[in-house]
Amino acid sequence: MDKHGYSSPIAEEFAQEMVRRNKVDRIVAMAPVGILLFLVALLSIVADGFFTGYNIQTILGQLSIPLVMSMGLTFVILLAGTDLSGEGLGGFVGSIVILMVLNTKTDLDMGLWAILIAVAAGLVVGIISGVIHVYGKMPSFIVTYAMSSIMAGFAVLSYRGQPAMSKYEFFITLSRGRFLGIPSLTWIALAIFAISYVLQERTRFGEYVFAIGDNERVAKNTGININRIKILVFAWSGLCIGVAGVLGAIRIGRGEVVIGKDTVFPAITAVVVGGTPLTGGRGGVVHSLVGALIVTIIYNGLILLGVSTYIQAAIQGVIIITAVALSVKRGRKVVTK
Amino acid sequence: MDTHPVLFSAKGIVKQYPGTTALNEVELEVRPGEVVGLVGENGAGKSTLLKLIMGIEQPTSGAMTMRGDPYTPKTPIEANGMGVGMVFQEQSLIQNLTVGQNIFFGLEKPYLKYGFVDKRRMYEDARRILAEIGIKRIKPERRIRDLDFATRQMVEIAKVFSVVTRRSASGNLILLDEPTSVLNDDEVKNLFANMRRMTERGNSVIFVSHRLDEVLEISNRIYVFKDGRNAALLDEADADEAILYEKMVGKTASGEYYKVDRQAVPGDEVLLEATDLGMRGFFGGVNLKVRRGEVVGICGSIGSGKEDLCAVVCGDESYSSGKLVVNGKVRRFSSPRAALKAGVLSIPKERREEGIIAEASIHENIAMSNYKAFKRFGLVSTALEREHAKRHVAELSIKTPGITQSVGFLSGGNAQKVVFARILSSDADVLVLNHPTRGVDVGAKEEIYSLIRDITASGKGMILLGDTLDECIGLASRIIVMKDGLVTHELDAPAGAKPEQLEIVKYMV
Amino acid sequence: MSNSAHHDLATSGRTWASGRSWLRDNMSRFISLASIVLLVIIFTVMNPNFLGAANVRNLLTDISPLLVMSCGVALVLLLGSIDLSMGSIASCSAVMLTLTFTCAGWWSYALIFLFGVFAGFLNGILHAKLKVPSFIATLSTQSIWQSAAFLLSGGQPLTLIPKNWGYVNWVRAKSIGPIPLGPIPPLFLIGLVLMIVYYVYQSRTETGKTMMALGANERAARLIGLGINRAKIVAFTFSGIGAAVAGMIFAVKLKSGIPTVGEQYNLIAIASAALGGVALTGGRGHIILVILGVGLITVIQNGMNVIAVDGFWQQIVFGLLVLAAIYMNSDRRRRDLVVK
Amino acid sequence: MKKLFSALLVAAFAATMVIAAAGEKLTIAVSIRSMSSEYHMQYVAGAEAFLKTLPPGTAEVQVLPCESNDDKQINDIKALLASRGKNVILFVDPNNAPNITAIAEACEDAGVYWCSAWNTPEGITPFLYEYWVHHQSCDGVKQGYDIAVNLFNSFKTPGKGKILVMQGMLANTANTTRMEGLDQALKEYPGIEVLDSQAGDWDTKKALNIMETWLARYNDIDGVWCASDGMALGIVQALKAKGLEKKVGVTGVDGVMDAIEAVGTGDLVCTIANNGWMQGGYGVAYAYAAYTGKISPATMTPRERMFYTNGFLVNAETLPQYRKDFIESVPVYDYNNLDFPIARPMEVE
Repeated sequence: MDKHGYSSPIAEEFAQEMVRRNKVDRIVAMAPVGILLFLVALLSIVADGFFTGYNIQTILGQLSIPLVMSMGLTFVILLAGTDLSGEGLGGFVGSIVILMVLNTKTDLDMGLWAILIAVAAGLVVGIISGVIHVYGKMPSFIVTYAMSSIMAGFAVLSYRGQPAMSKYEFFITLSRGRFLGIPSLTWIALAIFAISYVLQERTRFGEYVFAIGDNERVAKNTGININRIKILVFAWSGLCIGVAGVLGAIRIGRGEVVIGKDTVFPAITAVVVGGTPLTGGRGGVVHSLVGALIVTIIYNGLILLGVSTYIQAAIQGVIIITAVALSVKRGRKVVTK
Repeated sequence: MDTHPVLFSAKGIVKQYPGTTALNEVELEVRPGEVVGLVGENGAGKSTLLKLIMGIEQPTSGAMTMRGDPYTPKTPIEANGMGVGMVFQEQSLIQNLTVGQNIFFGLEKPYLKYGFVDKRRMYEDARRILAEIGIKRIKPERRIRDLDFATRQMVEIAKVFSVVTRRSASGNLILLDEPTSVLNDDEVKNLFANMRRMTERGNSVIFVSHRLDEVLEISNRIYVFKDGRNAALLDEADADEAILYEKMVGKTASGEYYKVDRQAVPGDEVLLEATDLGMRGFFGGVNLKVRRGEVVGICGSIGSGKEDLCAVVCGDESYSSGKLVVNGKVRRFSSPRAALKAGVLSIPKERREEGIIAEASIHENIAMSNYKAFKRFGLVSTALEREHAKRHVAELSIKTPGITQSVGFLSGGNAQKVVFARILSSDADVLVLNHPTRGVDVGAKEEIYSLIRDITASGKGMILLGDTLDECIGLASRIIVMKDGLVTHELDAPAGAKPEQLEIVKYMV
Repeated sequence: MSNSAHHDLATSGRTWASGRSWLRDNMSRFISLASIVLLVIIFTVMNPNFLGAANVRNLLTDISPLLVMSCGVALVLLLGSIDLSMGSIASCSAVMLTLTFTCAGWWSYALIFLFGVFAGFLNGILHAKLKVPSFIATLSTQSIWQSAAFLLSGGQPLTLIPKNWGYVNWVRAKSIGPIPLGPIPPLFLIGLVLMIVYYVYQSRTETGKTMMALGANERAARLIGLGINRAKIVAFTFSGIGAAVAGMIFAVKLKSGIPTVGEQYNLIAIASAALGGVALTGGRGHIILVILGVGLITVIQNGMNVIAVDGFWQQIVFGLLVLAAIYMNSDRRRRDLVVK
Repeated sequence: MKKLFSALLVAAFAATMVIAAAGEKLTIAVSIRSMSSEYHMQYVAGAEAFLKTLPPGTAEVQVLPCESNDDKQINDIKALLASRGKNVILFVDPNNAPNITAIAEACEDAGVYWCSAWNTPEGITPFLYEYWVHHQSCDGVKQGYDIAVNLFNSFKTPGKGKILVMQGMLANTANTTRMEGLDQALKEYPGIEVLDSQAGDWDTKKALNIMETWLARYNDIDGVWCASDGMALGIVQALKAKGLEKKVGVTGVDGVMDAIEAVGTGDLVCTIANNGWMQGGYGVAYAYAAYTGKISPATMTPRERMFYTNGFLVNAETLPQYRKDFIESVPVYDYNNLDFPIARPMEVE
């Protein structure tokens, strides 16, 4: 036995190796925050108008929809699943919420009830997707892809090609309101973030999501009802999409299917760039907040720099692949799909 | 205090897997407040018995009783409910959750208020449980992935102690399967102190370990298993390492079983040579030569570094020090494929995860290591594959409805034969066999031994990690003994003068 | 995105239900064939012209771009990975083909083919060598090639100028030299040839078989000594080629070089491959059956116009039929197969 | 056989969604980008208005939405032609101009009369084809020019100021033609400075995000040249959030209901009502006339086969007139007078 009480020098080397590997993992886990700070610093110098009070408010405002979407998606990706239903479902919820409040088309005026019903619709569709995925044993990729197409169809059907304009005072104040300098819609998004954080850290549901994502065998042995958890995860994702749809409708004051367009892939990118791998088990909602900030700031920064429209997409692609490449494990035996 | 004379008993326990009998009429008894040691070689059935007690699997026949009444657990949760808990060999903790969350994983009900977990109370109880077994320095808020291996093991043990004593503070049974392999000296002392604290309160422990000195130090009574049968039951007073070795190994299997007569005399051409080979944190200073027709047996217990040595030789890992020379050239393999090109190929230990592609058919699996041999005009011809596979299925008498059968369908023994057929079809001349007969029925074992003899007779060299010490000695012409990453002994094992197991065991353990 | 190859089967130690497994194993294959036949019958009952020579020619023409893309992405799906850059590679190819005709004439087809090889190879290197998850790698190269398409086209939708029509009129040929083609359009032959080449490559060559093996169990494939990185890079290269050929088909068929022509095709191609029985978690599926998935999607989209499904309901019906088809194709016999 | 039964069920469900199956009844097909585009839905309304003028039961309107997918548009059209034989006429707004050749060839093979709207690539005209009845368009370039000039003159010092440019979808025909008009106007108004140009992909949400970001960078903006009503409404929302509405002029194109209201309230400087109802109605009327033999493409004058239709520039002054003509009283078109929609012929070299 050597002085540390290890059975041989080899065992001590092993212990040191473990400590080193832990340190590396911790640095890699912090990479997204580093990238975020780097982007903010770089853009503050290079892009004039970036670090102004108004632009920060703009960024926070534009953050609301990708952040809410990424909250639901984080839990889905933690289970190594996917939810593509956002495009159609977000459009559907956005369309019907405007039709139900005071608007230019229908004579309904259900006020706050409209928001509840619309978000509940998102929740229900999420549950349906979860049930089909779990009991139909069908890949979540295809189920949610088909669900998106179905809900997009119902969205356009709801206003039959003539979108309604909102005349609901509360929505107008919400879309322009500020509280402590932060736009009200962003407060709603932060509320969803807070709920997601509590769900992840404080509830048994959150624990079981990590357990299933990390090691489904142990979760099964401990007698957890895996199917129920999976359906709840898709339900929560549906609810988040519902909220995002309502926020989208409030922001543009109109109810049309375009509210959901191009919202899913930026949200998935935010979750992955934030540090939740697509194979699940690691990461969480805090990581996704950082990811959502990165994605929003890249988009905002490129416009402030007046970058030519043609190459904006390319620059976004390069930044995202660099961010992920920095925080990826490269051991020989590491399997990346 | 449950004062039933026998806490736990198992009688006439038989456990059969397709083609192999892991346990054969085994019986074991545990009295309240006692530590029962359980020793035996790899594959003697120790872990299988623990799985039956934990309800992970059900015995084929035989009966178990707990505190006098019949005990037939179907799931680990049922076993926990009856006061039986087990620390698994491979980690069963959730990396991303905290220590507190892991200890109470699946048992959050008392801390739940409308689905919300009262973390403060949970962490307080966790801190109490950890303190109870003498662990002060682990904070329940820390995530498992931030802890080192030894601490994780301590958390596992704390978790089992807490799960087991939920029913009542005494009359429980705790199963420990090789808990000390990652612990250092004072961590082992701490574990023993906790075991004694548990037994003083009327609970019992079954302690499985390959470190005989530890077993002797802590156990009241020691069962010795051999080949799935009771070999001996010794009281702590009249047991010592020598007797245990002797009971563990029993009589060396007959030379005929290992086809010793057909053991080839090694040629002098050196196929593979390692000088001062080392891999930081796993093993170091290994020197070995593999000549044509030679079988180099490597013996050592779990964590001795023998498996990591195999991984380096077959290109699955890279080495950090020393030199590896294959067919005269210094090599540093970037992948198993590079090793195969240089003529080195391995039979992995975990057959299902590492040796076969379960969905692929038999003939596809066999051809996978040497597609060149089955190509016609650049395309792999299925006809050639099938014809070659038919020959191997006949030669190795693989029991299968047809060669297009997915290998996932076959029994352990037959799947292993398919792996051997793949090795034979490849033109590798240095083979690394990692526990080739693990989980294979006795009949198939003998066929594999004669197969090994044929292979060496055809001039190939071999590094063998024997499933049992007996097998190592029987097959190998040269033996290297490793312990905790270092080579502790080296000796020849010619056909005529096979060394005694006792001679080797003392360097292993 | 959804594809860690998590085969409980391999670790659970239990073998499949034995017995007449071959029939049950291939049952799902016949189901997707049956569902096509069923839909065709229903559409023909409602409008006999559905199976008229003209519409069969339409169906086969519509199948070809989707078929070459789906076969390409099927190889990537076999690995357990995903390719989201096909749409942009196709758009870029369409733009480049329209431009290069003026200077390179018939050689343009070869040049764009090489572009497909390069674009796919780049995806393979980023994923296999840099170990970036394929979802992110291909999502990033998608935006890179989309920008390239805008830059090359100068932000204009390009027209194939009549002077170059000579290079594309073969599309409307009714025969190849002496051999009459009947209802079979030349584009479909291209799709068929590519599918057969991909099928033979995947099932008959070492690298092709490695794709399937590593999709089923990458750890074992590596220890068996198969070329893992090579198989991944080749799979992505073939997917790039498929996307480029699809882009060329769009350009030739529409006589235009639209920089956003391929945008919608990423998810449809993956859905078609999945409907053709290719598992999204890798290791299971046959390239030759991808045509069933593509055929099903094309029949649905074509049929909805033939039987005049109301414009508002087309997206809803499309989603429902995809769900029904996937439900029938899913493997519910093996309880232990984990579906992500 | 449970599985086959479920497939049957779903397919039957799809079948019930269907209006009457094919028969001798004439199908009036309208191929548009998407049902979610208000302006394209005006075409459909126009076609349905024309349908009412026909004896009941002679025809039905079928909409072919291609969801901005060029290949799907041609596939949908060819599927329709193959399934309807001769009993179909077609009105198409091509997703992108260059695709028109393929559409022309398909209709030529099927012997189906059809009309097109908006843009054709140069060198491709109805005269080359027997069944291509006419090509009509509002003058995209002129519209881009008109709204630009209107915007410039609405500034405090007319003809001088700083503007931002909100394009539609990059490399999309409708966008490139309107941008050409803007460039012409900018040449004539040197006093106008373009601060930046971005693409909003015809998406209200994206336009709003871009405008918000612009407002962070530029604070002395006089106007925003915006290529569509949908995006313009998004820009107005961003301006309202910063209390700048009405202070910054915004233009739009399409004449969507809410945009017309916005011109009324002063949020928008102007928009152009392309009068999709008239375009759709007369597009179908011409095709129907050719189908019934009333007119024959071969004998039609160049003026009838390629002409511009008038868009209606709606700004503060012309709004009352527009309201009276188009909103209070929905215009009733006499589809027999085929000359009505022709503003002026297109110059063809």
